Amino acid sequence: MATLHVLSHSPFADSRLDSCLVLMSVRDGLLLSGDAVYALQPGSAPHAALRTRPAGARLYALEEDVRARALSAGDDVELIDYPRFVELAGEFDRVNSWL
Amino acid sequence: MATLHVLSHSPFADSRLDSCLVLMSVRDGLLLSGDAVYALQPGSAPHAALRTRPAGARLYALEEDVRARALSAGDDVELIDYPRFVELAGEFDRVNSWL
Amino acid sequence: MARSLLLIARQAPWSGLAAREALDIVLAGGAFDLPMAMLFLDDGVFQLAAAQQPAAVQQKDLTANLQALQLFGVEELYAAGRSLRERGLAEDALGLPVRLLDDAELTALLDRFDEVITL
Amino acid sequence: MARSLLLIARQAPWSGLAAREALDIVLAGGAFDLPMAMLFLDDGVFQLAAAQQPAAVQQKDLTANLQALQLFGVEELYAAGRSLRERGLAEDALGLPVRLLDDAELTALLDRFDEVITL
Amino acid sequence: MATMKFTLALFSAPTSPASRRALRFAEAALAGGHEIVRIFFYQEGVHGASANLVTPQDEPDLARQWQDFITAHGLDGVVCIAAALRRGVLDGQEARRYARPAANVASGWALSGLGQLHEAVQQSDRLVCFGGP
Amino acid sequence: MATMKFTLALFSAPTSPASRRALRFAEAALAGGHEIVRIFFYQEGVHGASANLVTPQDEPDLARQWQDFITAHGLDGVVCIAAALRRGVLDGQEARRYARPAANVASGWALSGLGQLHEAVQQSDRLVCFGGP
Repeated sequence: MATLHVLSHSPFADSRLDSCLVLMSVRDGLLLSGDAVYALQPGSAPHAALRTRPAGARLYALEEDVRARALSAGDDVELIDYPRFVELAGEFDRVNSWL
Repeated sequence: MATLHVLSHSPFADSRLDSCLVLMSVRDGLLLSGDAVYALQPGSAPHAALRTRPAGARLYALEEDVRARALSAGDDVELIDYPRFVELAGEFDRVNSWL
Repeated sequence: MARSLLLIARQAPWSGLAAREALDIVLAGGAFDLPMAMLFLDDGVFQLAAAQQPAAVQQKDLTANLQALQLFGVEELYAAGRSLRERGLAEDALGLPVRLLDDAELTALLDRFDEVITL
Repeated sequence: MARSLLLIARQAPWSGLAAREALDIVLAGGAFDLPMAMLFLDDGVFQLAAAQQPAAVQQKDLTANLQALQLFGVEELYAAGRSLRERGLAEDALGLPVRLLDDAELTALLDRFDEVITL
Repeated sequence: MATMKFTLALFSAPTSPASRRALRFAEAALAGGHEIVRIFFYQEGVHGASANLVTPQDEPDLARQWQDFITAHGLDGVVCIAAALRRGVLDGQEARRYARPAANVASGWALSGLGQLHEAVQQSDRLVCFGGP
Repeated sequence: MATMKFTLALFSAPTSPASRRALRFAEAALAGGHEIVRIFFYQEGVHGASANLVTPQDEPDLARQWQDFITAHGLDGVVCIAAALRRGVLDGQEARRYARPAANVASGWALSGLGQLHEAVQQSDRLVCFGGP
């Protein structure tokens, strides 16, 4: 596995998700946290954009942020807690937070 | 005249310009300041978006911000200084800064 | 006659103090019986979603403050239909009664107020 | 062997401290002879434009610090071709020599570094 | 243009170009013969009232410029107290009330509530807000 | 997973959810038996070292939680001195040096340079940055 990309900005207000998708490789992962979980909103442009990520690239979302916003995640999203976040930070070669 | 809209965020990183153009009326004005002056960059999507503003709506840009960024403005843009900014704030009925 | 103020709330609810502090402006104006209204635009419409659980991220529920608006005499609450549609939010998924406006109505709304603050 | 760091600069140059403070990370690493590189992405490419006059807004010229990178041993400077094109910036309008990368090269670049900071 | 009464509101920290634009606007307004009813500092703008900011000598010190400007013209500079407390900007009274070691508000500023913004707007012809980058 | 050495860097103020996420990550890292080489506070993150932040009683006090966490685990909490000065976060030494009335850095924190970030990264397996909203 290569890079775990971490987003926290709303994909509706901000261009980070688009740029992240350009940089991602098939071995990368994408973790949605904070307002970035709004990308899970069905029927929206960011939700469609998420599906353009390289085949094989995994998708994670911080469970507490999804719950806080009354969203739900599809089968292709692994909902994680902080212990799992720590684990992923070790499993991937590097963590790239889009600050 | 109605509302003077003031933008200062980069239109490449941010959705404020798009939303502002939706809200603008023919009697409104749009003042680009700070990074919002990057919308004057020819050949870019924000530059094309500026031209979709309602016919009659005036376009202003803070001259110092244009100069700092080595940009140039077309004939349809009035470059202004702070005294003129103050004057416009009085000429329009209200000032709507997109904070 | 008192000068009227429209607050345009563009911020998602749980990303820091922005949404709360915007709302506080309106609540403070309501306490003075000033003519105030709120328009939820862009990510601001996420403030209206039902069944949110901010306790999951240790935040206080903004919804209680939003519902207090009417008690403070702030009865004009609007949302941009365009912003809801872009975000896949249905009108019946909202937890607060607001009037949806189309683009032309948004433009007209601004013209009715003496001042606007967009946050 | 020293761990290498790629700094991805996404911020326009004159909108506060962000661009300067990102660059300071690289300059500090260069001072320790650490393997460092910079990628200018999104609005970060505006940092590279020639003939800027930040004195017009009373800011110090970042360009001098950018040009100091090579003195500090930071010789790998890249920019995303996509970001330049989106912003209507031509390669010959740049004031600093950088290597332009296409999308596939961007992905490959990240994989070469131990750590990444994107600001 | 007839003489106008302005209320200014600043939402960004003094490290932001928005703070400088607000100050230049305020200077131009007074120079043009207009009146500034009040300048209200909210959100990150409250950092402008801190006496602790240390700006490198070759850069404009916006916090100091704001203080000098407000003092020189006897203006009403009000900092939102709720926003200031959350961000660690305290005057002597608040520092004592909350048992904090350090009052860091510069002289010339008053901490008060959001009502001061509304009151000023009611006495003004225009509210002009500055914020963002 | 093998035991990892983490360097954490925080770029947002304690009023931002990013600050809370960084703290929860740090807690989970220690609970998982990993090591935290250093926590580096940069940009708006420097406000986390201020002893002056006053958070309403019914909300989590992140600045206090950070201080308690760092003290309880004997961690190395470093605040970038250049970023702190510009934002008005001063310890006793800097307050004296620049003749400011108030030192507002809480105990447990060290003001130092960006070299401390690089040094920590060199001793770690992973750098994890937290920032934004």
